[in-house]
Amino acid sequence: ADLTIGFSQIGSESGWRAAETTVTKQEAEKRGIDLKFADAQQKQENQIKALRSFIAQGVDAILLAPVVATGWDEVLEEAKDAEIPVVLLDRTVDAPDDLYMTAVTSDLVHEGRVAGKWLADEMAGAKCDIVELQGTTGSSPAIDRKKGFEEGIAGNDNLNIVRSQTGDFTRSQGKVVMESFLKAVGGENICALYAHNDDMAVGAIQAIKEAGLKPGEDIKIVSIDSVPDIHLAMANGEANATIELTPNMAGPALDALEAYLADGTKPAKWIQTESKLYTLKDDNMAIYEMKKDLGY
Amino acid sequence: MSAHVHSTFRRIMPQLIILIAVLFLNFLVFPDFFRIEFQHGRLFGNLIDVLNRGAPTALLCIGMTLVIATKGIDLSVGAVMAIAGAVAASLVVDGHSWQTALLGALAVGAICGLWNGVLVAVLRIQPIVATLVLMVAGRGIAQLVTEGTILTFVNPGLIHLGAGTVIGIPTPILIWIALGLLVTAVVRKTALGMLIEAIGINESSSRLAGINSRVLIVSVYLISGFCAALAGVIVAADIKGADANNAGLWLELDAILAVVIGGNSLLGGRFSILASLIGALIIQSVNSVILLSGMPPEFNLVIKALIIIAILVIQSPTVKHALYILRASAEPLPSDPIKEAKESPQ
Amino acid sequence: MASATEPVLECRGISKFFPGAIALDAVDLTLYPGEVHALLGENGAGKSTLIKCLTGAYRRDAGKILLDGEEISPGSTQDSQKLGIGTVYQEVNLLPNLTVAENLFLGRQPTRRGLISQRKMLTMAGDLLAEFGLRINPAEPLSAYSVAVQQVVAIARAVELSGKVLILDEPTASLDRDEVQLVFSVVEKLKARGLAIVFITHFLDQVFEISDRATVLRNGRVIGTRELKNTSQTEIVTLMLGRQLEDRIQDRAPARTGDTLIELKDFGKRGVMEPFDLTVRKGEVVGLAGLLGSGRTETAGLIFGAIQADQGEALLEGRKIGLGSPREAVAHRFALCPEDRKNDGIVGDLSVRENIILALQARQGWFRPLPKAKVNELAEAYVKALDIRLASLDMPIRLLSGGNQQKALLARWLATNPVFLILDEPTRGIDVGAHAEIIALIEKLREDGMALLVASSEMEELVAYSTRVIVLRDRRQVRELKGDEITTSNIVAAIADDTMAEAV
Amino acid sequence: MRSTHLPLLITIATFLLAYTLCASQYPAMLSTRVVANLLTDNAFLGIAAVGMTFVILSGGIDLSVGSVIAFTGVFLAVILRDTSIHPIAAFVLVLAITISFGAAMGAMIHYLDMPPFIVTLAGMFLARGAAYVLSTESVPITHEFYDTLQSLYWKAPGGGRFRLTGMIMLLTFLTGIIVAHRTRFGQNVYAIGGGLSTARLMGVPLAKTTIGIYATSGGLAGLAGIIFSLYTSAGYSLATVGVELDAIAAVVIGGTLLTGGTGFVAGTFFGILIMGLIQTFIVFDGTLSSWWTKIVIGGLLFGFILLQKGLTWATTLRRKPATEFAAQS
Ligand SMILES: Nc1ncnc2c1ncn2[C@@H]1O[C@H](COP(=O)(O)OP(=O)(O)OP(=O)(O)O)[C@@H](O)[C@H]1O
Ligand SMILES: Nc1ncnc2c1ncn2[C@@H]1O[C@H](COP(=O)(O)OP(=O)(O)OP(=O)(O)O)[C@@H](O)[C@H]1O
Ligand SMILES: [Mg+2]
Ligand SMILES: [Mg+2]
Repeated sequence: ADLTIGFSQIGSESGWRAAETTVTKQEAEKRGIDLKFADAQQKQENQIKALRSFIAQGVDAILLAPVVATGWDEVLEEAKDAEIPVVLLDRTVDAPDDLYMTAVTSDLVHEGRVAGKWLADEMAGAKCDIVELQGTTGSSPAIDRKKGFEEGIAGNDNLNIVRSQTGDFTRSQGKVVMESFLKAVGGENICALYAHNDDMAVGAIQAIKEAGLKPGEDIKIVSIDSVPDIHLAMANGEANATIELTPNMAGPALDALEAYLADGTKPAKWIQTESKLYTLKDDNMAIYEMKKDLGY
Repeated sequence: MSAHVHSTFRRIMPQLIILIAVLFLNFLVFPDFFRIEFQHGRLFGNLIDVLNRGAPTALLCIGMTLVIATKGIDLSVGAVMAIAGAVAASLVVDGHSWQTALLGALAVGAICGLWNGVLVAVLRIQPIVATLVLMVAGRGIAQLVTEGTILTFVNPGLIHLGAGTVIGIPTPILIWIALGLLVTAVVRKTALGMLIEAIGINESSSRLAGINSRVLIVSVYLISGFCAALAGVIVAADIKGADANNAGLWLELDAILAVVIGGNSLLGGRFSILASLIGALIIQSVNSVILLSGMPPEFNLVIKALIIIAILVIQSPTVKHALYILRASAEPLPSDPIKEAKESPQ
Repeated sequence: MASATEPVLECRGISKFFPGAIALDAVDLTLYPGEVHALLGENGAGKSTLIKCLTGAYRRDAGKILLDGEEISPGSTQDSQKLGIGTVYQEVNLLPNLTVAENLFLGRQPTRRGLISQRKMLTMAGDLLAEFGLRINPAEPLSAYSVAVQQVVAIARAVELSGKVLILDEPTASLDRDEVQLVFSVVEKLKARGLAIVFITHFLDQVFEISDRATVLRNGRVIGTRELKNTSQTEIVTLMLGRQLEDRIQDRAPARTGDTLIELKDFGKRGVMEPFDLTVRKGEVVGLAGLLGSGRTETAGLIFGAIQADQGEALLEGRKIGLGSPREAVAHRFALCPEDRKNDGIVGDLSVRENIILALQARQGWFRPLPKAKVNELAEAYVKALDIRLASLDMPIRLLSGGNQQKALLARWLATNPVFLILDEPTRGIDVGAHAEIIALIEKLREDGMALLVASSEMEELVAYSTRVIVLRDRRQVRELKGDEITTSNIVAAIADDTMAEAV
Repeated sequence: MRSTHLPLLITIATFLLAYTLCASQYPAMLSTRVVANLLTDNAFLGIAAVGMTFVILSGGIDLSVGSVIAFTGVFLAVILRDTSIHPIAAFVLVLAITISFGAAMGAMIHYLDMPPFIVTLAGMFLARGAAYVLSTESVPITHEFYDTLQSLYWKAPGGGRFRLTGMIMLLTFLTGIIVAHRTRFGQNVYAIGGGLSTARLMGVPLAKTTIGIYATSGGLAGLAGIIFSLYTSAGYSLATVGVELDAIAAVVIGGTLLTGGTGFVAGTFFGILIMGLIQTFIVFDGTLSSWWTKIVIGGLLFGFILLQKGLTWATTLRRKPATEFAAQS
């Protein structure tokens, strides 16, 4: 029989998320699944409403990309009562784990740690003052990626975060905040930039160039997501490293769901996606070409 | 003429004083604040950043001042920025010249303004709701154009509008100053300014005096859409990409705030574009204080809110009146016409 | 009569300053219970300001107010209401969005177990209004009724509020004779009950009809208080103006009417005004007479395009023209001085200067600003010609007194040098002196060859300047009076005749 | 019935019509689940919208509600995490804070003569900023009292759960209706909305009423915040961004004029239901992309405004000659 699956997406606030939506739709189509898509415009209440509507509609399963970790117990319980399996995408929730079937996510803290480790290795003990572009204040990627990075560089006294300010995950704020860093700290005193996502890094690269410095050389740049534009920058030597957050969370999620619905196999509670590190050693131009049509 | 300069100066005096105070605050948190250097072919310094980063708000508040003068409000400017940026980007990505892209974006902005204007002036829908429609839907339209992605482009002509310089001065600065001067000149050297004020104060009377209020109201929304489009192009050009979701997000609130800090009444009537522009610079200077202070970002909003409340309280009619009394206690005029008139219903 | 008793209300040395103007200068006013006290004076003399200082709407700058011998200092109108001072302010100040009953009882609604009892309120409202001869549905929003009805409601509300003092600031300006009589009968009743009543008006006949004493203000000072029994109208006028009002020579230069200027055929709008024909010649003043709601204002609005006609055609000097909007009318050099000056006339926050040139500028177009010198010259000339009292041309027009606003509006339209001038209640709220001047002005404009259409509720006035009078009733033209036929009694008869005809 | 009740009837009719249309396309929309969801999911919005109705009736606007809701949630979560006070005490405390916050804004509006738009805009920044300062992370609430409250629901046949929060919203609306129409405070709100200077001359206590209005709105936003924290068992400083615009839209769709003076609290209730219905319909449809969702919401908003406009127009046209002259500033 045809499967109907509801997908509650946070919104389309970044290129990465748009890509995730595209990929999810593609995956569903590939498998002949009827995907009900609900965009929550970045609001949790809309996601809860969407979930409840899915339940009322009697879908076979629900994919949920939760905007925030807390606050899902009640509605997940309702889904459980209605015997609708829920799979979490790209972020997990703070609810008892019997309320959802599985979570397909990367480990946000791990991503930050990879970035920190990479920088620590790259500097190899040389003194380095780091500036940090945080994500939207209060969002879980911003909190976890900050935490992971700090863990990653812990124990290296040569590495210091000298400034940290939010760039709201956007290119333009990334650029604006980087401009002020360059003035407040002095471009020559900044050795590396860590950005919580690639978009902010792309904006910051422009600010660095406009200040007459060479991004990637004068200031090392490491960021997270692996969106096409950062690979382009890396191909030009203007950025140094990115950690991939795959937009294909739906693939493994739907695999697990299909298996469960077919014969009741329960998947593991956490399907972790790879947080792959890309550096200048990779063929960034090829990656760019491959990714650029994914809807980023 | 000199009387005219004098009265303009008196009008913008409070805003100037506040601007200087906030700039001084910047100086306190960052002593190099006023240093400007010439580096790599461009002026480089925090003061330049304030002028440059203030460009989108400044452009928005030119149109917004006129809209507010007619007793209206335009909540859609942020969304229109996103649409215009998306249109410009998609045009150059499709291989058109930057001139075509700019014109296309401005035309789309003007159309958005026209839509708002018709809703307000012809269908008589209250401005807040009328423009709320485009505020909600506009970002969707922009994403429709970019298909949800950040549409990046490499066209140097277009990029120059946002990130380039002319004789060392960042282009956005020149654009907003030029447009500000142009619009001010147009409304003040012609009768437009007075007629717009008349509509804002009493539309019924103005119409009976033979003023074509509908066309004028549509025009101010059109200008607002145009300004928003220009701001949208600059913002997109600045980051070499159209970010439909985030471009101009909540910037309408900054623009309205700038107009109010500029001492213009939200109830319409008398307006000063110059004062609004200074208002925009004040807001940008406040942002600058936050960035330069190095405080953790969770304090950003509280700091901004407190500074703004302080500014607004100082500017409120009641406090102004009290100051006026203080200042005038030596002079024979015992009360302020503005305050007294507020008490009078007639 | 009342001199033996103690005064209810006493004002001593009240002063109020406005920038550039001393509105009140040590004003004394004494009110005795059971008297109607008229407060008289030219436009801008300070009458309304005195009232507002009394009721706490304005903060006074000096002086004392004694109520029953005790000093009071109302800080807001709420305070004065609590003290038993009920007031009708100069413009109707009621809330159009509330029902009539809610307006009447705002702040004093009858409650039952803490909640407002609508039913009780409606009954009470019905009873109260019946006393004033109004039989309207008090559950309807106030905006459903005409200005006149609203005025009566405002009076009723103030009467209810006035335990001791009732203040009426030009309450009769938009009422016709019957309604005025009703108001007066209520005033008589209250007077018998021992209330003190302050009555402001520019109609001297009404003053003498109802008042016991009168205090005259000029330029913010008390000129004198008189027992009206022993005083003549001339004396009062002389006190007010500081000079004698010359008797106007009644026999006018015979109407030397010129060519037909404007011709309306079958002009009208469904539901607003029945189609009518109207011809106005150059050098002619056509008067519009009728009762309240007879359609005078609508006629004026239709001709000026303020209300869009849905049938008929208009010819200007034989050529067909469109009158779709005021803008078109202004382009054809029409002018309309509207009845509701607060809402349709002044642009409050603009300066007097800008208000005067507004229509001229609108006609010139957006991109041809009038040169500064010309603007000043025009404004100054009209301020002088119409004797507009102001502190400065730069002051916002809303700060002028009511009558002076009216004159400034007249100036606005004269500045456009119109060929056809429509005046709707041109003398409403205008003092006796200015009244005479405006009538003279109308005469002069006519002699200069302008065509005028004047709607007015004052029949004497119509008789004074009209060369032709059209009588309206129920939004229809019913009679036309020419030459010697134009007398007050004929106009009244025309209205009454028709009533009779209808009744048959 | 007053002719002014017409917009209210029209809103109700629109809702019923729209619901019928939706149900004819997706019969599952008739299930008790959908009905219960409409109440539960919109409970916090509805409560905030009651406050917003009073503000808008008085001719003002309150942009701070979304931030106040978020602040309330964070405050509760933090205080329940860090101290051992009982949630009820915490509720009282937070309501006291939000009421004073609203009252302070009202006082600024009245005494400093500042436009509500700007005062509440600053309030919006301040409340959200305060939430950030308390905690940027989302803080879960684990107190068992919350579990007790959440377990209070009536499960209707068909699976719909009618929860306590939905009932609180209904109760708030009822109280709101009574306060608006049957108390002096309510009448004074309408009076201020009808014309500030006129209301002043008629002796309406402006200071008391204005402060009361914004305190009400602040308090109801606080209550909405409590409901929201029950709804999500957490406090999150980024929650409910832009809810003020949803509330304003609901009030407007409910037939209240933004210029103040005319409208009904009951209308807002149906405004909320209509907005909820739109969202439910979009989810049931499930084919709209992110951007079409926005465009459709905007379009429907426009449709409702136009409908309302058309109806008002049709009704005023009937009595135009009467209203034209009485129009007051
Ligand atoms: N708020 C104000 N600011 C400055 N001047 C004012 C203000 N209010 C009134 N005035 C001036 O005070 C004077 C007295 O005005 P007021 O309204 O009391 O006159 P009035 O006697 O009621 O005249 P009218 O018969 O025309 O109504 C006028 O010269 C007017 O211009
Ligand atoms: N039958 C009616 N019921 C209620 N209001 C009416 C009625 N007829 C007329 N009115 C109102 O009376 C007011 C005056 O009407 P209109 O302007 O046509 O008369 P007018 O002769 O110009 O009177 P005015 O002396 O007030 O200028 C208007 O507000 C009109 O709507
Ligand atoms: Mg007066
Ligand atoms: Mg009339």
